[in-house]
Amino acid sequence: MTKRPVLAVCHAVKRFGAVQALKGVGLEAYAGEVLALLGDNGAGKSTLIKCISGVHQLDEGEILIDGKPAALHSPAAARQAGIETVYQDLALFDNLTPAQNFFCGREIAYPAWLPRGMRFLNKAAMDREAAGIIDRLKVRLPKLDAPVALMSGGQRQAIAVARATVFARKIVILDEPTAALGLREARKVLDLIRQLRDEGNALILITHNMEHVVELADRAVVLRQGNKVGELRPTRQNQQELVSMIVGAER
Amino acid sequence: MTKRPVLAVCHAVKRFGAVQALKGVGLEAYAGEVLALLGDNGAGKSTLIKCISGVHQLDEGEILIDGKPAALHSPAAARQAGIETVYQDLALFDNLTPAQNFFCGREIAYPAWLPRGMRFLNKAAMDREAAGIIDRLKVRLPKLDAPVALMSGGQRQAIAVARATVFARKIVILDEPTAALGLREARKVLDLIRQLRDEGNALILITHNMEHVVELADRAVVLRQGNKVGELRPTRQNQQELVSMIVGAER
Amino acid sequence: ENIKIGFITKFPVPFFATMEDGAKAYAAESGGLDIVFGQGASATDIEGQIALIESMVTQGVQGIAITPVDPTVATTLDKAIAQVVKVVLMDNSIPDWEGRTALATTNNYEAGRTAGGYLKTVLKDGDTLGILEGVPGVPALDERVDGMLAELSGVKVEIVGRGTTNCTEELGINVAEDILTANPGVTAIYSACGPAAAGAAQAIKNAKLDHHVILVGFDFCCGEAEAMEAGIEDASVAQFPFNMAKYGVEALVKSIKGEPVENLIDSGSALVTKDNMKDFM
Amino acid sequence: MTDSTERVREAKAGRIAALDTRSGARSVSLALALLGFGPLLILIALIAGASLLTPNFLKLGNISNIMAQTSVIAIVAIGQHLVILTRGIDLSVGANLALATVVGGLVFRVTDSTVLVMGAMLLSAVTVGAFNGIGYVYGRLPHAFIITLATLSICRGLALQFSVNHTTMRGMPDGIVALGSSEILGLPGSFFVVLGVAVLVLVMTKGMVWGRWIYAVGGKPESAVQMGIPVRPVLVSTYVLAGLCAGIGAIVLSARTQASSPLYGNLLELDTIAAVIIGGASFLGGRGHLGHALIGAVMIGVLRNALNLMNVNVFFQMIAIGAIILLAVEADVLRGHLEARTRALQATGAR
Amino acid sequence: MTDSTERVREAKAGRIAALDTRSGARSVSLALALLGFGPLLILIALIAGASLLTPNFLKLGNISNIMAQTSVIAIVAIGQHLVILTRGIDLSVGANLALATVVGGLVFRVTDSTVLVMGAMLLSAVTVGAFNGIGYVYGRLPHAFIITLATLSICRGLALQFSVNHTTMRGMPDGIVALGSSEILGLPGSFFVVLGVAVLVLVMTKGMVWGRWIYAVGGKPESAVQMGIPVRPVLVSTYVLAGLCAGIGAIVLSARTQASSPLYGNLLELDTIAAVIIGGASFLGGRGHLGHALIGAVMIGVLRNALNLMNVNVFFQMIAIGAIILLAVEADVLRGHLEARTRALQATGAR
Ligand SMILES: Nc1ncnc2c1ncn2[C@@H]1O[C@H](COP(=O)(O)OP(=O)(O)OP(=O)(O)O)[C@@H](O)[C@H]1O
Ligand SMILES: Nc1ncnc2c1ncn2[C@@H]1O[C@H](COP(=O)(O)OP(=O)(O)OP(=O)(O)O)[C@@H](O)[C@H]1O
Ligand SMILES: [Mg+2]
Ligand SMILES: [Mg+2]
Repeated sequence: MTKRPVLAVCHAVKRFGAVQALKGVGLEAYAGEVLALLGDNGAGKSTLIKCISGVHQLDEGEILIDGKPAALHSPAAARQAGIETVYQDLALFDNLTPAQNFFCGREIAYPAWLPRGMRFLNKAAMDREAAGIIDRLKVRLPKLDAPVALMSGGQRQAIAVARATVFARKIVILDEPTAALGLREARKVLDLIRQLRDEGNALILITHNMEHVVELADRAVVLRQGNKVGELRPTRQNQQELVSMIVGAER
Repeated sequence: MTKRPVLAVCHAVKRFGAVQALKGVGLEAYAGEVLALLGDNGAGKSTLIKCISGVHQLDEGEILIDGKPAALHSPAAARQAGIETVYQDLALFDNLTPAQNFFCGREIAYPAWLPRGMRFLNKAAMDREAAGIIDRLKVRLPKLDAPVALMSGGQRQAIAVARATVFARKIVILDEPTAALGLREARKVLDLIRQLRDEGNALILITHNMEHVVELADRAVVLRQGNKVGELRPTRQNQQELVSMIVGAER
Repeated sequence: ENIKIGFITKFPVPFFATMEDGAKAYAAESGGLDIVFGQGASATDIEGQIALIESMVTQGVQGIAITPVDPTVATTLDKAIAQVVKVVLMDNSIPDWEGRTALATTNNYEAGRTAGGYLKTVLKDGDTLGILEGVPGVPALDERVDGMLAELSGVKVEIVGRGTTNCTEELGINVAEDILTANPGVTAIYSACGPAAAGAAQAIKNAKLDHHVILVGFDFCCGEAEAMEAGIEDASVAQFPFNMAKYGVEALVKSIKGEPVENLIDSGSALVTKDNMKDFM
Repeated sequence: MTDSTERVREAKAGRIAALDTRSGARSVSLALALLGFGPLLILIALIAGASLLTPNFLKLGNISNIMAQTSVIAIVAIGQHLVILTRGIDLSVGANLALATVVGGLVFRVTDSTVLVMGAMLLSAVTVGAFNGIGYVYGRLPHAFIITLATLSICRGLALQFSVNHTTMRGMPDGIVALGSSEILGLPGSFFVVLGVAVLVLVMTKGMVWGRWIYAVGGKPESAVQMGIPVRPVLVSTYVLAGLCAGIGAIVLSARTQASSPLYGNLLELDTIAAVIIGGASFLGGRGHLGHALIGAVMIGVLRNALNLMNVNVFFQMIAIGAIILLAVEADVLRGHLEARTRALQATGAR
Repeated sequence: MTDSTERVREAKAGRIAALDTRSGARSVSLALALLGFGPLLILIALIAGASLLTPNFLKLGNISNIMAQTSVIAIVAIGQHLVILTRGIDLSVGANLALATVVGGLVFRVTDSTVLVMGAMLLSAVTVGAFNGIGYVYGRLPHAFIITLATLSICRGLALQFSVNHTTMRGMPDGIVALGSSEILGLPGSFFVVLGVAVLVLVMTKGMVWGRWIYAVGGKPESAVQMGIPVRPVLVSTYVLAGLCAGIGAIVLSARTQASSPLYGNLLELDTIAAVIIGGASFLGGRGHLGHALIGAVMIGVLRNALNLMNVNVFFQMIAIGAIILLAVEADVLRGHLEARTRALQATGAR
């Protein structure tokens, strides 16, 4: 832990009206590591990562990237800062095809000297790349030119995960990326996470699957009702400890 | 297997334009049993159960309930016939509260002699019952009177599962009911499934979680690309066989 | 071979229906005349009337008699004239446009003065007047107000309210009510169109001011007769649409035949009061 | 980062908050109560402005005028509200109303029975509503916009075609005339008609199963199908009720004018939609309060009345109406934000 | 239930299908190609009907008339299409167009420079569009309906206020007059303006990043925010372009009439929205083709022209326009279903 964290969140507080979703949470993510973010339903995991990815703004607290306070006023700013996110609700465009979804907001287009919106789409390049990526994830899609509204739950999730991993530069956040995936597809995503880690990215993984946590995570942070209740290095041995941390002493 | 199946599907074929999602699938479900419906992403699981629950109509084939051909022209008809479903997309109303979601389409209302739509809502009774059900599932909801749009992924799923289980009468279909649930909540749902089974319901469970299958399912049917590729009684021993059936011989 | 002409009016109200009757009557009298009728949808349906003119030309008419809804149609009429189609205007003119063969009209400004003349006889210095305007931007309707005000200029009358009614009864009643509320002692109300006058009569009746407010309308249509019968409306200005159409079509046919016609034909207007109203019904 | 340090910190924050908001707390809840009034607050501001600017505004006679002038928009807006709740739109309400008055007027030529004339008006309006609903739903049209635009055109055409001389027909049976001139407690009879319809619809939407279904269908039609809600009948019913409201509006307008006309209700569709949207409903369905829609209708009425009273010139009236409606909606948006802010503040203070 | 038995069964089914659809297969693909024409098919049917019923319909002069009559609706519908793609609506287009012509007319009183007059018209229209967009987006209004309704009222008021004598002003600079009377290959100049605008917008929406963003914002605004798309500028840009289209429409209309009037563009908002919706777009955003919207505009134009040529009386025209538009949309719905059916049939045959 002598390395400097790529991402540090300090005393994050977030309120929605009278509901306090985060009550002062802190965490650090390091390059080349997978950080698991755990907690019961409604613990505040998604809220926390939405604050990091610029969807919500913190009411109190601070987010540091590479040690410097970062102003993540919008998802665009967060993406600019190198934060790539797979949202729990997938954030897909139902009316667009998988390839169009992939590159939405980051189209391959030319000429470079024009402002971004004015550039011309290079559709062939995007279709080609998209096909390659989908192939790598071993997802079977019925048709590549149909809107994603018609795809199965798992197909949709695979598309969302693939999109984020392609553009990974520094920090990748995955909010329950394997929830709807089949066995093989889930395995592929785990492989991908490993690969992204090895490429030097800092990963934050939200999941309810303890197997995956033990297999992949270098550290785990546990939230409960908006509070951070623990942090440890998950192993087969302390898996039970982790579970009771998540679930809480009561019950 | 001398019992008569509560639900039987014969040679189910379903096409979406040029995509053939089901290519002649058959299955049977028995009272007091849990049937696992397995398969990769896009295998056709959700399509099959949507045909059973009246959302889609089969292009070919037949559905029998209690041995008699059933005309499931609409979800309303299927519900009438005793089929209760948790959809993969949850089918929640984002603008309604949890209690309103629970009873939507089956409101507690009086007086009984009026046509259904004209009856007066018994809001107190519905709120009371809803609170009880949510309590039983051990889900923490921030506020009971907020619309579900604002709830976390797991909270939403818990509401959808709770809704279906309350009204179970004969056949309960659950499409990946624990995908977004935390450890404790998932366990509660498994308990609930067991309880529904013991009450004499026929259950169809779609899941990608092999642990749950082995733990709960009396039989498992495996789909691959719209075909039924196998059926067996899952145990710890044949778990590997099941997995390779799902994933396919290739690879 | 019959002469074929087009006859285009503004929008569906009895006034223009009466004009169509006049045209039909002329055709029946004179014989050898086919008339193709057309009508716009509303008081502001400029594009609709342009399309009508164009399709008349497509159908090969030799002349068009038209009540132009707006000066704008002049350009399209020019195109028609270029295809040797004669044009006679009815009801209102197109200012600064030289293309017409003739204009058959009530002089709205003069008719407005007729109304003003009546008001002059019943109003005195210090009295107040509310005005219900027609459709904003339609010159013929504006002239009715301008003419009335010009004739009234000698008397020091205060204008206490001016509202637009789009020539509808609904807005007529609303605006009149509001004028009566803001100025409970208002002496007189003048309406530039018939339906709005009928609405004003209703408002006056509802306010139980039947014999306190002088109401002067225009057109003598759409319920004004009943209001006058009941003693709520005091005067109105009637036009003669039947004659207007007859004179217009007559001039058009003459000019198609190559005969000379008068450029301006006044079909007249008249003051209607309870005494002479029977003559106008 | 243990629980105890956390608690100490919180306690401190709480004490400080308590110190400097002890008296503030009360004003916060007061502000909240005020802001919670919603669009009514904006309406009150509008009325206050109007009565400052023109002395006659608050006279009883004028208030009664406003009520009579607004009642048609308000009643028809109630129906429009139901349709918009289900993601629909009804452009035909104005023409439907006109046709209903014409039908009523024609029946009056034959009989002067109040019941028969009223019945004919309602029947005509409901038939048009049913045509809209059934055509939209069972014709599987992508949106109600087209069919209601078509019926707008058709109704207006029929009304013009069938009214005697294609124009206003005077006269209504005594019962209807009486409604127009009736006053109870100094308020016009039409006010009580609005009140009655509003209460009825409120009970139906908030208290009855059918109302819950309307919200469900508007919130997510696919889910409504999956939950076995009779989506198609529910949709049709909203158009039928929108038609019924147009019919009641027709009666109220005929009572006021003692006449029927094919030109009535011009642009009423825009006024009613504006009222509903000013009231905070959304074209995406499932959101909106009936009360707010009524407030929206009254806002439009108050505005027109006040401008007339102030003798503002016609052109400037158009500009002012546009600008003030815009300001009113924007003010309500800001009010909503302020309310959320204040609520969070209160929650923090209470902690 | 092994793979091999499956295959045998499939082969059998295939052979049977092949036997009785050998010749059928070709007619199926023909039907599919025909149905794939989409709304164009309905338009062609409409034109065929019109030319059978009235001999003058297909004359070159008349076709040129239709083009000129339709061009304004078509151009403004292009802008409306963009706005509706993002779930919005622009009710102000007609009043905006009127105000632009009046501004142009006023500038013409001062100078007869074609460039300056055109520039003034476009500037006025774009300013109104920008006001709509910025007000809606940065005023955080719930829907564009209210603000564009407000600008409708404001623009109409301003146009009436500022036009000389509150009415039509005749005269336009030579360049604009020339556009109105120009003909190329027997077709009116305005047709080529429509063509130009359509091609440009088509390239922008289908070929440029910005167009992709429009579809994304319309499809799911929340996702668009999350994906870092500049949602607000995109939204504003659609209103600005809708304004620009209204401005171009103003030039074309002024060229045709050689005048400017505060009354122009009455109910143009309904015509253009109808065109867009007839073209298959949805108020829920993200769906719709520009080409179809243009077809919708032409449908409306053809219908009005044909009814005029047939000398149908106004009342009946209203009824007929409503009924035929409804039938056209319903026919397209049925066509769509038939296409899906046929496609499935073809897939089965091909298997
Ligand atoms: N309405 C539809 N239109 C077109 N294609 C569809 C439609 N619904 C499903 N499909 C296609 O049918 C196939 C089967 O989908 P289905 O949703 O049944 O898969 P699934 O087994 O439930 O997968 P998952 O585990 O990912 O949920 C997929 O290829 C999907 O894209
Ligand atoms: N926009 C919002 N408005 C109001 N409350 C919200 C909002 N978003 C989240 N919440 C509430 O904040 C709490 C934390 O939600 P969050 O989505 O962060 O949970 P989570 O840990 O991601 O749960 P899950 O595992 O179920 O996804 C929940 O109680 C939720 O209802
Ligand atoms: Mg979450
Ligand atoms: Mg599925």
